Amino acid sequence: MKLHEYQSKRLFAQHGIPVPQGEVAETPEQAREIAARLGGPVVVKAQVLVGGRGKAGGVKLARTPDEAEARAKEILGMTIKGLPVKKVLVDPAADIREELYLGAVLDRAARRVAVMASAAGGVDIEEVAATTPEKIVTVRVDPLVGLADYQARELAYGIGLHDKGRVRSFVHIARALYEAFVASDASLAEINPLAVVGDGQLVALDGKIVLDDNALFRHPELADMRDEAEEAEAERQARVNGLSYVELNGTIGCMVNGAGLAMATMDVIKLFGGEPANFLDIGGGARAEKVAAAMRIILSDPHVKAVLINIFGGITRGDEVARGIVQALEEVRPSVPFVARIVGTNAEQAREILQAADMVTASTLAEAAQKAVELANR
Amino acid sequence: MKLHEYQSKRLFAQHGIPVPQGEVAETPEQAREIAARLGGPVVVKAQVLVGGRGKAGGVKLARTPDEAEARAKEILGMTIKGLPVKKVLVDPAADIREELYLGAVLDRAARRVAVMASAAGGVDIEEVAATTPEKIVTVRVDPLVGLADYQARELAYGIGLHDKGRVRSFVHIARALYEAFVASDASLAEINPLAVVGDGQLVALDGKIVLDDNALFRHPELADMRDEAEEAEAERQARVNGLSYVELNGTIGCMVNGAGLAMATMDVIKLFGGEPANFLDIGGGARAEKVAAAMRIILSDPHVKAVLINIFGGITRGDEVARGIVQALEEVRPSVPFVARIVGTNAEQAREILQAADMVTASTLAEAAQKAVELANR
Amino acid sequence: MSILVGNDTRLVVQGMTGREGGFHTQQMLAYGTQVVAGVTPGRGGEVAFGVPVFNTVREAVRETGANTSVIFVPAAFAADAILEAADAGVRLVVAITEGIPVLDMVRVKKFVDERGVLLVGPNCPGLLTPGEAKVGIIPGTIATSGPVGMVSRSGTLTYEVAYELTRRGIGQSTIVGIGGDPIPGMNFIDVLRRFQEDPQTEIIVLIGEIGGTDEEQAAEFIRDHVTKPVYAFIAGRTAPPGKRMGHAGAIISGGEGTAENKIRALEAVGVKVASHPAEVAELIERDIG
Amino acid sequence: MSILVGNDTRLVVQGMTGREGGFHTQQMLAYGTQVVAGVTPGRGGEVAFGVPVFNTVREAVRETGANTSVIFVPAAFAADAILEAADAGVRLVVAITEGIPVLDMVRVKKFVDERGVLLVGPNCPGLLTPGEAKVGIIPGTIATSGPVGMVSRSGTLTYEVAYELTRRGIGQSTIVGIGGDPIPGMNFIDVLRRFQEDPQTEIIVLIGEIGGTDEEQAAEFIRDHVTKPVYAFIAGRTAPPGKRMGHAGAIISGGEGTAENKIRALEAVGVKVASHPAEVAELIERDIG
Repeated sequence: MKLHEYQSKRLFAQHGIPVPQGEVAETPEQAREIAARLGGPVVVKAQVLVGGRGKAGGVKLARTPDEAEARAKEILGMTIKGLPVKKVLVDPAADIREELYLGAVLDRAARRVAVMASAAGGVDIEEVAATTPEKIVTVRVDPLVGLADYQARELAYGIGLHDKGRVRSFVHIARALYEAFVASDASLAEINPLAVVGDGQLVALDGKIVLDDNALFRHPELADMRDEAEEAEAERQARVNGLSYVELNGTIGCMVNGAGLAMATMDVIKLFGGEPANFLDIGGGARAEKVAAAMRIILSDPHVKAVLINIFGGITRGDEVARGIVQALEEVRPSVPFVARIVGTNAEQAREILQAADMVTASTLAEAAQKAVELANR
Repeated sequence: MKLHEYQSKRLFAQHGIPVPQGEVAETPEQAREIAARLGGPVVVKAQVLVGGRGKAGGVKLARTPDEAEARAKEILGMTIKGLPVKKVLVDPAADIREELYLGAVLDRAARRVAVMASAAGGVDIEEVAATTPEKIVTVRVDPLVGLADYQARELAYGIGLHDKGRVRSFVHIARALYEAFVASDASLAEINPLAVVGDGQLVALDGKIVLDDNALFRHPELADMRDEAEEAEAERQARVNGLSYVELNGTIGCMVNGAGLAMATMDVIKLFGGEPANFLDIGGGARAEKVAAAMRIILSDPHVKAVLINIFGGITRGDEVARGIVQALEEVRPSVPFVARIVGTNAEQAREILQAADMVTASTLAEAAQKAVELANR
Repeated sequence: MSILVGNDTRLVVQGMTGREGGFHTQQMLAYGTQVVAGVTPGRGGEVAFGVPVFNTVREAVRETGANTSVIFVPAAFAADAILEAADAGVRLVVAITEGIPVLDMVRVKKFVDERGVLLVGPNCPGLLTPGEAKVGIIPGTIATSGPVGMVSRSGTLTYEVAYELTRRGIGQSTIVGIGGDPIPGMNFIDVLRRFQEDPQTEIIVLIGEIGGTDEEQAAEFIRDHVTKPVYAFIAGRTAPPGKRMGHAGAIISGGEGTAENKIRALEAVGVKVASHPAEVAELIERDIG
Repeated sequence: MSILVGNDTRLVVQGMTGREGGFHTQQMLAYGTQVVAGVTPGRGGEVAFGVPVFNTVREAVRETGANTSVIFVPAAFAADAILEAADAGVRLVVAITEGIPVLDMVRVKKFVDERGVLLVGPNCPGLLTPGEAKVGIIPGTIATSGPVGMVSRSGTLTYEVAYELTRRGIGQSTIVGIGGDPIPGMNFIDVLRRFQEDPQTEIIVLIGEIGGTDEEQAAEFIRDHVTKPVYAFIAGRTAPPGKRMGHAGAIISGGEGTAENKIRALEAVGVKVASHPAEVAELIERDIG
């Protein structure tokens, strides 16, 4: 789960990281009031959960409250990468002298949290990593001791800081960032830029936190930060129904049990010239109501021209799954064609049940995919 | 540094351990008020930093506020093992059904924190450990993960708990105790008894915490809990002057540089028939003011009949140390005889300086001890 | 022969009296696995499915000589359950549970490694040595004993490939589901090493997916240490970057973890990578036929 | 020959520009120790006592090939300094600093052990290999090269014993002060093993004190693994229970850690225990005379 910039910065502030004293506005009038209260020039920043909002015109400077209102009006009317802007953050404009990068991320290969810093902040850090990796300094955190001061100093000196006070601030911020990361069960927490401003202080001008969905159960206050307005309706439905769903751009809806098999199903559709409309894992078992919810979610995508059901009957017997599907079909009554392929335990009976319900069936995934592609292209 | 029972229990309560809702009184009137406020019978408990106060009559039951006042008056007039009772804790009397023991302690051999539990609580746990060690269950905590729930359960089932709710409470309390231990940098934290009371709940009826003196610098709020009234004046002086001092029962004061050498000096005094009056390590170097402070502390003990100074001149040259001693002697002007033995670098010059100041000198520790014993026995 | 689980496996089931744990305990018993103990705190002294239940794993190990544990407890308590098993003296812990927070796994992984305990999973289907032992939830019906060692990050996708092999009469030595989490216990390399050393295993099948770099590291290991023929399938060629594909570990991020990279790395060291799941069995049948 | 430090020691001094660090750096240089680097955060690039100063130990190791570190930084920062040294690739860390919180040492000890780095101290005088290298604060004047390996929990008491040996013409191979804290890095056993293996060392002197059970464990080790003659002195026969005798580790508690226990354990395995410090040298002189 991603947090908004303003949410991330609040969380950073709770752990003692200096952030600008801005506030969030949902209307241009509120933006004006905040700008008036702050005094001086401000930055109006779209709060959307996608990257590249700067290039899209979602971040603008305003010299006066009037200007802040005007800029907020423009930005609140925008749609960035398909997401309408519902909130803006109004921050005091900073006198930026240098832009650093500081981030904590799970390093899967090292099985550790990695903390990274760079003097080349303010830009996309993945680009820095790809083009000039030597500009990024990384330390890996031993969970026994957490991020140690010496590691934070290695980062500070490694990116060329030398002023004693600045090194001390940086060490403090790096430790606070790691603490925020651990305390919130994040998988990513970054400050970009960590700016050196006019008076020489370090300030987190922008922040990004991605939380580990699996750990939300122990952070109800963070789970409450979820911005449902930013979530596509289908994704919300999937989440509520305990389904894994990712919308894609194709025309063939997929319903599969198991994440690996669901990806493989998408791949095979593509292999036979089709385009999958989604990833959807219904998980173990296949009770009718779950199948029905999955069907509704798939069919809510208007681009879907055909649906492929691919089920491996393992512990759950294939015939039971088939009956669940038939029951769900009766409930949902879809208008696009379905192709079903059930393999494994009692697959033959399953096939008979599905055929009796006038469903197109297939015995191999390849055959099923070919049939679905054919039906979708009609 | 030891904490009082009431301080320990407050600290436990901060970490979520159930404790009785008592309060501290410094006068019998306050004890009456507290008893009246609590309602029902109370226990009046002497707050002194020594063990065995129960046997000494420092813990008494009172049925009414009047009785509480009377009992408090008795106890506040007592001296337990040389320490006057300045405070009493007035706790509601508990309906005790069972008494358990739960403690966390540094296990030096394992280089871990050990958490121990026993169903034989309420008595001296060292006695239980000595006579029926099988009644104590111990787990050792891996600092990587802290006290894990499974370990707390092993303790609970290990001491024979089986009621589900009670096991859950015990696990909660054990974890809280470990957290309190770590958060306060304790070297010992124990609940004895952890009582099962009338309604089946677990309550920490008595508590004891010993803090790591070396960690007090990062816990100013705990350092402030030091009860200077409970500290002998000589110990307070030593602490303030950065000296290690322990009062003993003999007649020969000792001033030594280095803890091991100071103990050895005591041992050699004993070997030659004397009794050391104290342990005192003046640490590295030997500046005159530190030596003077040490002299004053030693001489504040009226039993001291002679003083033995034993200094190994290493990095600090012996002649410099001797000059520091002579300067301190001029300041303090002691009335008891001093024997000085300085060995190591420039020991010869040191001896000449001390002899010129009319001090008895010796070249070996054995000789010095013999002379001191002789002088003390005059 | 087999790896990790077999006739000598003496299994303790953590969470045996729960719904999932109970169901799969019966399945494992039916398969012939020696399930010697169950653990559910507070249920010690009971007997379920003919198996004694204990309050702690330590007690279960002491009383029954269990050497392997399988974990069905809910995600919130699963990390603690793994620690408990690792500290109680079993040699292998198989964690079926999905949804354990990843920072818990950072500590858990270090903890088990320090004690030399093997961990498979979490978020995995477990292991199956056909005809000997089933530890986890892999359906016994899909497999038969034979020369193919299988290791996979996925569940049903693995069943599919195994089933196709079995249908063609090609059996398996051991099927190991290492799970779909970002920080798994044993990884591909840990399992490949054991298949390379296992005399029964003649052919190895590796089933990977997007996310992380484990397949790339496996390719290096295969180049340097594996002499047996390796076949692979990698799921997720069509997965978009930045989206989690069901498994917590199946995500392409920062340009890392694409199926293309993994396929390229494997093919470069001589692994035959199938373009669809059923093709794995087809390729093997053709080569050994 | 010698153990732990010698002619091949390349030393980095952490906290070199502080008062204590500076003074003892000069002493170590004067003794002939190869001090190759100093570390003080924020002073990187400077030169002190002719030695280059770096901001981090990693940089110091990379630039100078330092293989040993000695730590003079204040207690509040010393645990971090040990971690830094252990992580930077030196093989031996000697922590002179007194007053490190003991719970910090629980983690630090595990951290260094995991990396196979040796730690001597904290709260110790360091090591001296007469004529070769001095790492710490042991005065060079008290020692001369010879056959006696010394290991001790104390500072000046050790100097006293070494001085007495030297005065009688009996030299030392290496003097190791393991320090007076409850959780030391290397313990008696770690050092005894090295003395037993060291060809120069013919006689071993162990100087213990009250607190803990390290001397008792050392006695067991001596019984099983040490063939060279061992002499000992144990300080604190007259120390009362429950009182900390200066050193954080010198405390009798719970009936554990008495001098009597330790002396009994050592004598039982053939160690000659002196009744006062000077007697150690007397006993040795008599035996080798």
